[in-house]
Amino acid sequence: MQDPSGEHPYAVMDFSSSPVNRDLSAQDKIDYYRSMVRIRRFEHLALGQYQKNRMGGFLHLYIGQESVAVGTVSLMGDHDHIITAYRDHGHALAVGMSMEECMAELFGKATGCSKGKGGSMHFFAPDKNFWGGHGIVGGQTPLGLGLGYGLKYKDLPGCALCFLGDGAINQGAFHEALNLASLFEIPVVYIIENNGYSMGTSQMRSSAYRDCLAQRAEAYNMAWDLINGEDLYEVRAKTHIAMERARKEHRPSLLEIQTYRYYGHSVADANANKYRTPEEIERYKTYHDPIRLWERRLIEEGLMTAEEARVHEKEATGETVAAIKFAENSPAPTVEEILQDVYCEVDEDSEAGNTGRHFFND
Amino acid sequence: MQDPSGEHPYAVMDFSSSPVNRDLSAQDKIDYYRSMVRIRRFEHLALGQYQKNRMGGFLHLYIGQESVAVGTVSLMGDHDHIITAYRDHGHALAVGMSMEECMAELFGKATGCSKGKGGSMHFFAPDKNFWGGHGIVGGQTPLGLGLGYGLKYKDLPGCALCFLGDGAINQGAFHEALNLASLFEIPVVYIIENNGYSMGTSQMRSSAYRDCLAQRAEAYNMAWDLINGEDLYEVRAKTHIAMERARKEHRPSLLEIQTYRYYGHSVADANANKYRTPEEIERYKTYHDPIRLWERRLIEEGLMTAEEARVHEKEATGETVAAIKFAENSPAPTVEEILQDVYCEVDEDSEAGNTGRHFFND
Amino acid sequence: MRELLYRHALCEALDEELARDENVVIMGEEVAQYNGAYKVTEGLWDKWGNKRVVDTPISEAGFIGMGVGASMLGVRPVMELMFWSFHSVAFDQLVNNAGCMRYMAGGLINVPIVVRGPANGGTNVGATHSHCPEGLFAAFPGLKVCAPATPADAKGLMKAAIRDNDPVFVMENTKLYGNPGPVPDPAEGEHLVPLGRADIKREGSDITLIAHGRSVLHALEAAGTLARDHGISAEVLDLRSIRPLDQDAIINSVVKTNRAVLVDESKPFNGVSSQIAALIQEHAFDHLDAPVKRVCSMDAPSIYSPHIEDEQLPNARRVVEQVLTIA
Amino acid sequence: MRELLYRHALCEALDEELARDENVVIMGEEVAQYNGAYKVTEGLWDKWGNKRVVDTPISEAGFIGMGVGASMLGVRPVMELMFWSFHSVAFDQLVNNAGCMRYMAGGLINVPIVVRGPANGGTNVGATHSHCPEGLFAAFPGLKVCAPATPADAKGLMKAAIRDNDPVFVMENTKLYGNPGPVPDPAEGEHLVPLGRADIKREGSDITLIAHGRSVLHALEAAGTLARDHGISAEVLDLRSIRPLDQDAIINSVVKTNRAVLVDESKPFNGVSSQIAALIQEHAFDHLDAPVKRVCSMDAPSIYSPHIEDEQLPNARRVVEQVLTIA
Ligand SMILES: Cc1ncc(C[n+]2csc(CCOP(=O)(O)OP(=O)(O)O)c2C)c(N)n1
Ligand SMILES: Cc1ncc(C[n+]2csc(CCOP(=O)(O)OP(=O)(O)O)c2C)c(N)n1
Ligand SMILES: [Mg+2]
Ligand SMILES: [Mg+2]
Repeated sequence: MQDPSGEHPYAVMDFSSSPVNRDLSAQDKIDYYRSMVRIRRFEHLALGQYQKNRMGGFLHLYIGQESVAVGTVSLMGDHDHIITAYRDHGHALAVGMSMEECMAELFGKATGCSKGKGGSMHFFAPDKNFWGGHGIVGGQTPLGLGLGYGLKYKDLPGCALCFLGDGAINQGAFHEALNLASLFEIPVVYIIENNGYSMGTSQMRSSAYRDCLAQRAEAYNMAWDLINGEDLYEVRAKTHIAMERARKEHRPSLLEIQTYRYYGHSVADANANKYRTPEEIERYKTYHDPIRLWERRLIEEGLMTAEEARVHEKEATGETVAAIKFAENSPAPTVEEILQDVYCEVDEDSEAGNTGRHFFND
Repeated sequence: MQDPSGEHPYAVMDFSSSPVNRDLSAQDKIDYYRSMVRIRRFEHLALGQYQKNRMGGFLHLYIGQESVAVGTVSLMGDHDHIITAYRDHGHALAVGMSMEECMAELFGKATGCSKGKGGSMHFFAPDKNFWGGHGIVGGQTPLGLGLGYGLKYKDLPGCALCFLGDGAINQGAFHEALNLASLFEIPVVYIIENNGYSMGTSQMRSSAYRDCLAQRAEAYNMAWDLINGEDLYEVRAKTHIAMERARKEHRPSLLEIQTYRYYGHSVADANANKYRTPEEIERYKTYHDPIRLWERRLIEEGLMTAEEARVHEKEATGETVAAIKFAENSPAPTVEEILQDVYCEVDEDSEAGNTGRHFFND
Repeated sequence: MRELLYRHALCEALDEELARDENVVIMGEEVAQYNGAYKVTEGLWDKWGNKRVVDTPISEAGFIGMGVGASMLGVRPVMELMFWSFHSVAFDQLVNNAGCMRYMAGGLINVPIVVRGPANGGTNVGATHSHCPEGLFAAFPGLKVCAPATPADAKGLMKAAIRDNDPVFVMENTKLYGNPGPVPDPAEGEHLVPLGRADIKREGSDITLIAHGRSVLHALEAAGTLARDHGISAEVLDLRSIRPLDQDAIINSVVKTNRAVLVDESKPFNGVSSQIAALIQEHAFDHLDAPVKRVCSMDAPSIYSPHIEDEQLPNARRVVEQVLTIA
Repeated sequence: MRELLYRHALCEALDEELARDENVVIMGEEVAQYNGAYKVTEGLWDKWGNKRVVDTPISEAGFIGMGVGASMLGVRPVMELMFWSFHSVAFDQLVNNAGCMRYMAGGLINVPIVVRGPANGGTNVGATHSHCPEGLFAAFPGLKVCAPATPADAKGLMKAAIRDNDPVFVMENTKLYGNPGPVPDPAEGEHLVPLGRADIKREGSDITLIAHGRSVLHALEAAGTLARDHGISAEVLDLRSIRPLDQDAIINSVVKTNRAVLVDESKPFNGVSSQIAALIQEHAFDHLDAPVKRVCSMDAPSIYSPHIEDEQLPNARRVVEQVLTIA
């Protein structure tokens, strides 16, 4: 089913037989499907809860972009690390965080992954090599570099994946990070999730570039690639190459994965249908939805039936409903807890944590 | 007299008949010579004064780079503006600031261009379209953009020249400025004065790039050029093209002018002969000195004799000696003056300047 | 008097100044076509077009530095930080280029810019988005800082800020944007509130509550409770402007009441109220019957949880409690 | 005891910690091959090589953020800002990524980094290079800040900072680097000075002078003059650490002397001494016989002129003058 507008800017190749895809088991492929579906259901239902005022602040939905997190995270081994911006639910679930801890975090509960202290933009799971969830646009890009630096320093055979948006590329910190990555030969893969917009500003209105955003890597003598995000095979195939380059040669890359978000910038985005046409959104949903395309692929490959797909969806819904219940029933943080998790030494009740006044409340 | 090492990375072409050089009068060409010689003498003698403790802080000498300031500034018209970093004496003298006000500033005297408040790194002459003199590496690059923005906003037919060092290109603010310049079509010409080192760090150790630093402009779809700074004709010819592009088409450029500094990073640089070999410095002085090369050129063109050149040098020395005397005899700022020039409204004794407490001294 | 929302009062100020001076230009992320993330600039792009209302990329250091540079040539940029919290990525441009350049040039230059946007916690957006940097910037001589609490002050201070020939940082508040309040009609003349003049928002005789921004509302609410439940007459002094500071108004009030509680959404270490407390004890030492007390945000990065964030911030209950310890 | 220069005491601390913990890595501009702009890291690259002592490009946000990221994986970076003034281009990485990340992650992460470098005026390098940001950073819960005045404290605090599991910002001073002072011999055991403990540098009974960094030397000089010329016995309390703060030591001393003058190179609005003054008036109100007075830098961007810059800064004469107004 080809997009009749033909607007999609890149050619569609078949990456199913790429080295990293060739030997995937049926179960692997179905797991990717489930993983994407879980993200989408989680977010759809989270949106409903947001609208019922069960959470505060921002809710930046990842719906439409699921193949990016799932495809890239599926390539991670024990020594690979990941960090992203505030649109982080997809990455969190993809690395294996539970829906409970994620939903509870959205609800601002003490059982949340960040104890209700971080919220939607600040999911963390260091035990799963997931280092957040960061709200300052571009601010995480030197941190991602640092993860790669740490790996290399400790002689570990992994790499860091650092995600950012198309609007984030114009932050100074990112430029500094790219130069350092290339100069110091850091095993980091920067991944621009290009959904075409930074809030209400289109890529064209925010960035000067030649052919595509990732091409900026050339300025730093760095490898780059452009990826069609609607195809999980392609995401895996090309990201894998960059990760191997990082792991084996300590050479960084800049990838641009073209994708789309169906909802507004955040739920509070009142203009989501103004700066882009309803037709544009519909076209993506109809012709480029990564989950639907993957579903069709698996059906074509004879690995899954449409009925089985519905079952997976239902399971994801059930899991999310249970997570909502869990979040509802969890306790909120207490006032005392506001002052915890500020200083490690204080929390650990160490000598350093007990010397001098650390807090200045009245 | 060709550098026998052949290390110079660019071909030497003859730019004397370029459109902007073709019609230069003998007087123009001699003026450039005088201008370069004045800078060099000023700085040589300033160095002597620094060593006698007549001034404080840093003294970043421009010696070796004179053709850059003189060549580019010679192209400035009434509506063109200029801003640079802390190595700013050359630009200051080139735009027509007096040696007196410059030397007095170095001496920290109230008669200095900045009343002794700015020092070596902060020369300013807004009446000559010279906007400093800036100490934070890269910090001036968004300001230069703003000068271009202001020109375009006010529909004035000029451009902004914004200088920075080869080490400064790795600051985030510069990256943001380049993207904005290209995106907003700002009449600004960024000029990297590439003297090969940022303090003790060579270009190779601080920057990742493909062929040269200016090529980074491609990332922003911006025009760029590489210029042999030892040749004043080439500096003028190529910078002129970029300035015209800015003035007439509102398109920015990034130029890289290859040059060399003979002294340390600042006078306090104890390692100036460690991170580069004495041979390297000697080679530049012998084969690439922009003043000597220009002198030879003018002699070859029959416009000046060696004796006349010596006269110009002598005049420059005399002028500098007089400036030193002026600086010596000038008064230092008073304690009261410390609190002036903080707020415009206070200095102007306006109503706003008299409402509320502005200063919090005991 | 007609009522306006705080955000509309700000918008009216911008609109009037755009009309008055062709050098005024509004810039920032999403301020034009999107009408502003918090709708402060709503309608201005439609009315004034691309030249006067400019969308920027996410490059705070770049566009704020650009504004500073343009201001040297006479342009008067009014730049929005979508959150004042994003000062962190533009700090050098704000404190060095805006704050120090005039000085380093011996007064040859002035930088007539305004930087504006919301600076507050309380909206459950977490630590990086909830900074209150008014005290931080007021610490830099060369900068001016104000923080209006009401629609009328918001309009009047914004207009004064735009006309000021020095850099002025206007700290708005997302929790106030939707608040209504009386604002003088433009038909009755220009409404300007000078920087450096505090405002007694409620007269009282037993204690002075000193606040700025949204904390003024907490102070007023507390003053009501104190009068009603405790027979304590609290004066509420709204600083409005942090630098220049109306020190006379502060000292006069404390000399009258002999007691002060400072209400300040800053974190307590070097919040605005640290400086005010230091000033009061210095200049009204003999008039103080009790130590100056402070109600600040609890001293941790700002928590997300909507269940508890309001407890981290100053509120009327906490103000009353502090007052009762000394009155 | 053997004498070391302040800079060599720092270098010894770095060297010992490099030896103790293979995760310690020194990084910054010119720290390796150049031996440091102020020679604090002299010899370390020769001894420890490329892996442990790393030159960076001029990208403060980039390399400090890199250090923060690496610290999450157990590396312990000690990062030099050639001047602390350059915090302005790395502010987001310093206050949000170093300062808030642990909190936003609900305590799952800690950031054991040290950022160090000189933070002072007095060297005629102008406004942008002469910031004293210790009060500015101490305002952020999550960060720790110290400012040693002597070689022994410099070594001891640096070692404590490196071993601390939270981000610690060490504020050194170019005017102190060349000062000699006794430093315990490593042969006699580890020399550590805990953060959060002030030090009485001179005992006294009539007034307390509270200072940190180089201001301690001005306070000591003033105390000498006061004793000699005015018969006033001044106690000099060196804070050493700004956050955590040894509040007990401050209050105890003021309770004893009933008077305090704070000496602080910060600019006066929200300098460290603003917070100390606020604390003293709150916690020692009944013990104060006079207002707490402050001696800060004159409230303007830092002037260049070597003829006059020292007059902008605190000095012993100004301290004596302030003391005489209240003692
Ligand atoms: C430094 C900074 N500036 C502005 C913002 C406000 N903001 C948050 S997200 C966003 C748009 C980012 O767009 P993009 O990078 O494309 O990511 P996307 O939202 O599309 O995932 C903006 C302007 C911020 N959080 N941080
Ligand atoms: C943000 C910042 N970081 C570091 C410094 C210290 N510093 C001053 S000049 C300089 C080297 C700059 O080199 P380059 O840009 O090549 O200019 P050049 O000195 O060669 O003219 C450094 C590291 C500074 N002034 N500002
Ligand atoms: Mg986007
Ligand atoms: Mg250089």
